Parts: sequence; structure tokens; C-alpha cells
Amino acid sequence: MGPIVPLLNISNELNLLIAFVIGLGFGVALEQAGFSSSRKLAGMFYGYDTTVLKVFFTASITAMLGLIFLNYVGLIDLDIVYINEYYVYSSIVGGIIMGAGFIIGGFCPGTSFTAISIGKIDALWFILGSMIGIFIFGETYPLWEKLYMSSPLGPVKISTVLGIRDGYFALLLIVVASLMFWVGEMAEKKFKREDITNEI
Amino acid sequence: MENKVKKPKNYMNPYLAGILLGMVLLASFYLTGRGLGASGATRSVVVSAVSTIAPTHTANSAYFSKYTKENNPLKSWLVLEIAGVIIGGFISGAYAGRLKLKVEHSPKITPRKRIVMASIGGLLFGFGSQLGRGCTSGAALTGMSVLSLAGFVTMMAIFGTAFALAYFFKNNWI
Amino acid sequence: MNTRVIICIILISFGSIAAILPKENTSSIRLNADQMLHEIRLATNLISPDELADLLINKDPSILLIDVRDSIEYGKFHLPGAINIPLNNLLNDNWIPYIDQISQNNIFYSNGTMLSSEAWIITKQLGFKNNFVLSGGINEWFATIIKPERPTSMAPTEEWALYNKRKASGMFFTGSKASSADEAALSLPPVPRKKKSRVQGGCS
Amino acid sequence: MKHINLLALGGLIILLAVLFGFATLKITGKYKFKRESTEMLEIVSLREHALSIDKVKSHSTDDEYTLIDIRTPKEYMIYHISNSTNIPFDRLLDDDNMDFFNSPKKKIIYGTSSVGANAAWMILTQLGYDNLFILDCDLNDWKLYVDEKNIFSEPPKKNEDPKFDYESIIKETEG
Repeated sequence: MGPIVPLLNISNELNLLIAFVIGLGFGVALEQAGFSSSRKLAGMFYGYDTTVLKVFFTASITAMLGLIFLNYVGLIDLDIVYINEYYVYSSIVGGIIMGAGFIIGGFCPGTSFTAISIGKIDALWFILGSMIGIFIFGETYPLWEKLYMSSPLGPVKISTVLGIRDGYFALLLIVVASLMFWVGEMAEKKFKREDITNEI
Repeated sequence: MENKVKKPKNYMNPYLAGILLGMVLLASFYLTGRGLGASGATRSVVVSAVSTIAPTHTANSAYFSKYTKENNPLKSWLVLEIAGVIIGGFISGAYAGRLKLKVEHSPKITPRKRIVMASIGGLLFGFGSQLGRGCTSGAALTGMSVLSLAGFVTMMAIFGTAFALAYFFKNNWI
Repeated sequence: MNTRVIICIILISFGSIAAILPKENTSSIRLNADQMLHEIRLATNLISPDELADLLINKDPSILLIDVRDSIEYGKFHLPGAINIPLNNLLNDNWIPYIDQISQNNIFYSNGTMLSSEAWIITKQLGFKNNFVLSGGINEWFATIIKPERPTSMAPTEEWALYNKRKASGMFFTGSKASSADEAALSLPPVPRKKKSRVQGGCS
Repeated sequence: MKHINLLALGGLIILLAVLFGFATLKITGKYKFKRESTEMLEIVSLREHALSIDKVKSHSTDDEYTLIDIRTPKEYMIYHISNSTNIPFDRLLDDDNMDFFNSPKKKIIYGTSSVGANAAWMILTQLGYDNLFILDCDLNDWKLYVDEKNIFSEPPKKNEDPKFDYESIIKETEG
């Protein structure tokens, strides 16, 4: 009966070992998907390579369906699984700043670590930059504290907000994702960049 | 003279890699009840650095003091997970023959400009990930799979802004 | 048939299966129908008036009597040291710490055993521990302890012993000491049961 | 590369199928509680489900109600209220019994004591079944009062009715 660590209160060290192993899987999946190259990541926004879209949505849908089935089978207790708290303004403003950082820097924290692991120097600078960014946030925190803490709605789920069951929403998301995959592949043909794709 | 440079293997089919990543994420939920993350690890590194340099300062700084409760901020779940990511990435890169020290940049810009862009992007991302309580893997990917509204909003904000600003940074990439 | 089409077909098929799965069951309820049936058949939660009398006489501190009738009946008469939780606000927030705890033994009672067993079934389902029911309720309490029937003269000695014991305990409960027990019951703050809380996670 | 892809893909799908197959296999607790505890409290507090002897007596003749005896088949054989069907408490959750409770007819449950009938009523109502009632008296009283019609001058009291005047008895013994 999952989740294992909290329910069987596994020792912290073993939990950290599990974290490391999961990180291994995460690293392999990201690198194999091609997320270690910033130009492949940026490809989504210019159409020549929509890998990010495909991998990102397939991954979250697979995990979502997995959780739904595990919950139905009774193998996982969803009351214990972490659900991100929703703070309306900080999620939006934070997302916008991160979006800008994504298109300018070409990485996100997870992919930057994968890129640096195979020798990408620009990923190293991205990580240094993000450390400075975090430091700045920490130091100037009182300025943003009000925004950071404003309108907390707690771990609200999108299916409860829409008033439909988790299963329905998963199906809805899959249909939307399939359309996006189709559009993505069309875009790849339209904005074909032979020079970039052979290079990455 | 066998110095023919072996051509690196090409990337795994994105859908298959997506399912693999989904399985890893599901395993993380089943084993530990929490999803993946990344920006938290960078923050732990920053917190441990700042607290070693100026312990009194971090103790009374409103934000950092929240993360210095347990003795060693580096001994946190996310830091170990990111250590795994780095080694996992290395293994996969080695297998596929993609290990190479280089600055990947569009031919139109110099490596120096690329590095400047990367660090500015990193700065923005670091700041934004603290404000948004998680990055693409922590808030967006994990959040979406547990159907959390925060996950979807953050994901849409990130991708939306990136698409919107794509035009202005076109020559950085294409 | 490129992989995109295959993947989409697979995901849509699994998605539609997920969509028709029945609504998630009532999450807060811990026991399902079979387990509940089994618990009721075991009837390990019933305490007889004689057992209760012994517990009260030797002042067992871990006992808390909970009267599930409404406040009017409670006002007219209630067992010594009992607190009043009317059945319809059994699950109110201010009473939850009393019925969902691990440090004391609650004994639900009412005039009969209907209200008290209903209260017990509901608390048992939610996984609350150490709740019991006074079988027969106050009616039985009066019939055996307060006004025991005199056994016939030829009755065996055990019956007479039981009758005398009940007569004595009856005196205990009708003497002047009965009222003092009320205050003692509320002094013990119950230790709450440790519930599984949500894991801390994400990057915050 | 194409070949390995499809192979791995097949493996993953089989894994998912096995997981889901295991899901449908999980039959424990086939019948799930549909009503939350708070909703049960509201229904219970109405006290509409516990019928007195006289009410049940009047209903037992009209065919809109059926009587259900939850005692063991042996006890049912020895004595049972006329035209009642026997569904032992242990067999309550069997499939054919569950279908029986699905029928729209009003049903009155009775057992050796009203408390046993009440427990069965609680489980069935929480499983989502409706128009269920119980006979709020011990079967013995019913037998004496209805069948042999001699002992009691007025009908036997419900389980929750006070059988003594508590206050006066306490005052009288205290004085």
C-alpha cells in the first residue's frame, strides 16, 4: 500500500537512497529524450522540434493514469501524495518569469543538470545564474512576501474546480494532448530546420 | 587508422521517453508520495553556501531561515535526486556517445553571447522558481500528474510566456 | 502507423477506461461493508451493566461515559460522570478529539442500545479507536443495578450473590457521592490518534 | 532503432495491461459504502426508520411492504413472522441478496432484537439502499403481543423509550 516511505515510515537515509535512484531514472529519461540540448528544448517555441511537448505531456499523462489506476486498485492513498499548494498570483507571476528564463536561457533547472552532466558549458552558466537568482530572491524576499503569500487556495485539484471526476479530466487532457501532438508534428514539417536537427 | 568519429546514437523516440519519464514519476509517487523536483536542490545549495559564509545573516533572513531548520540543507531529498540526475544523464550521454565539452549555440551568435544569455535565463529561472514554488519538473510536470491546479497554471504561464517572447530571441536559436 | 498514432490510441483507450471507473469511494471511511459486518457480528464492543458498575465503582480513570441522547433527557438524568454528545452532532469538530483518540475508553450509552450502537458503528467505520457501547442502555442499567429483581428463595447461591452485589453497587450509585463524579470526567484531555498527514514535497 | 522502439513499447503496454488486469481482479469490498458518515448521521437522527410494533403490524398485511428476517435459518424455521423472507445477517452482502435490496418495495428488517436489525439497516443504508425500516422491538415481545395477544395491556415500548421513571427512582432511593 503506497506511498511506501510515509506509510511504512522508512528511515531517512533509505529515503535519500530512493531519491538518488529516482534521480538516476529521471536523468536517463531526460537525456535520452534529448533534453540535454538547449536548441532541442527551444525547438518547441520555433516549431522545428516539438520534443518537449511530446515528452512532457506523455510523461504527465502516464503518471496521471498510473495514479488513477493505483488509487482505484487501492495500492496508493492519494490523501498522502503531495499536491502543490496553489497561490494564485505567485504561481502566475513566477511562471511568467520562468517562461522568460526558459526562452532566454534555453534550459529549466532539471534539464540544465542533465546538460551539464554531458559537458554543456552553457548549462553550467545557467545553473550559476539560477543560484544568483535564488540568492536575489532570498535577499529581497520582504519585497515579494505579500505577493508570495497572497490568496492561498491550498492543494486544490483541477478536477474538483471543474466539478468532474479525475478519470474524465484525464481523458479530456489526453484528447487535447493528442491534438497538440498532431499539430506539433505538422509544425515540425512546416518549420523544418535541417541544419539544426543534424547539429543537435 | 581507425579515427572515424563514431556518430552519436540519435535520441530515443520522444513518446517512449515520455512514457519512461512518466513511469519514473509514478515510481516516485508510489515510493515516496512526492513527485520530482529540481529548483529545490539549487536552493538547498544556495542556502548551505549562504549559511556557511554568513550564518547569522541566514538565521534572520526571512526566506532562508525557513530552509535552515534541519542541520545540513544539502542532506535533502531533492539534492540527492539531482545528484542522481547528473549521474543518470552522464550514463545516458556516455551510452549514446554524446559526451563532449562544448558550448551549444546557434551559428548566428558567439559562444560568449550564448553564455551571457544562459546566465541571464538562469537568473530569471532561479528567481521565478522560488516565487512560483517549483520549476517545470517540480511544479508543472509533478503538479499536472496529480491534477493540481497550481501545476497547470504554472505550466501554462511558463510555456505561454516562452512562446510569447520567442520572437524577440529568435536569432539566439535559429 | 507511426508511434504518435499508436501512443495516442493507447492513451485514449486507457483514458476512457479511467473515465468509466466508479467515483472514488468515500475516502474517510476506513472499513468496507464486509469488515463492518464482521465487526458487528463479533460484538466485542458491548459492555454489560455489571461490568460498567465494577469499572465505575473502582473509579477506572480511563473510562468516559458518553450520553448520545439529546440535552433534555441528559438534563433529566444521566449516568454519573457522563458527558453529553447528542448523536446528530457526534462528528462536530469540538467533539472529534473526544471520540477519535487513543488515551481513554469511551462508552456510548442511551436509553436502549439503538442510538449508542449507531454512534459506535459510525465511529468504528472512521477508524476511531477504543469506543464501546453499554448494552441495554439505561433501561438495562436500572433493571439490573438500581432495581435488581429479588431471586426466588430456592434460587441457587450464585444468584443470591449476584443480587447482593448488584444491590450494593445500586446503593453506591444512589447515595450522595453520585453527583461528585461529574467534574472528574472532563479533566482528562484525550490524546489524539496520530493520523497520516500529507507528505511535504515539491520544491517549496 | 525503429524495431527496438516498438518492442519496448509493447513491453510497456503489457505492463500497463497487467496493472489494470490486477485492478479488475481486486474484488475485495465489491460493495462500497456510498454514503458519507455525516450523511448517515443526518438520516439516523430523523429516527424515521425505527417502526413501532403497531405500525409494523398494520404494514404486515398490505403487500407494499415485505418483512425480512435476518436471523439464522434455524431460528427462522422455529418461528418467524408470517410471509417474511429469511436473509441471514452473515449472508447480507451476497450478490442475490444485494439485488433483492435493490427492488423498490419498502422493506422492514427484524431480528431477535431491534439492535441487530438496526445494525443491518445501518450497513444497507450506507451501501446506498433506500426505503428500509426496522421493527423496533424484540421478536419475543412481538410473538407474545401479536401472536398470542394476551400478556401486554399496551404495546411493548420501543428500544429507546425509557422503561423506568429514572429521576423519581433515583430521588426515591436517595431520600
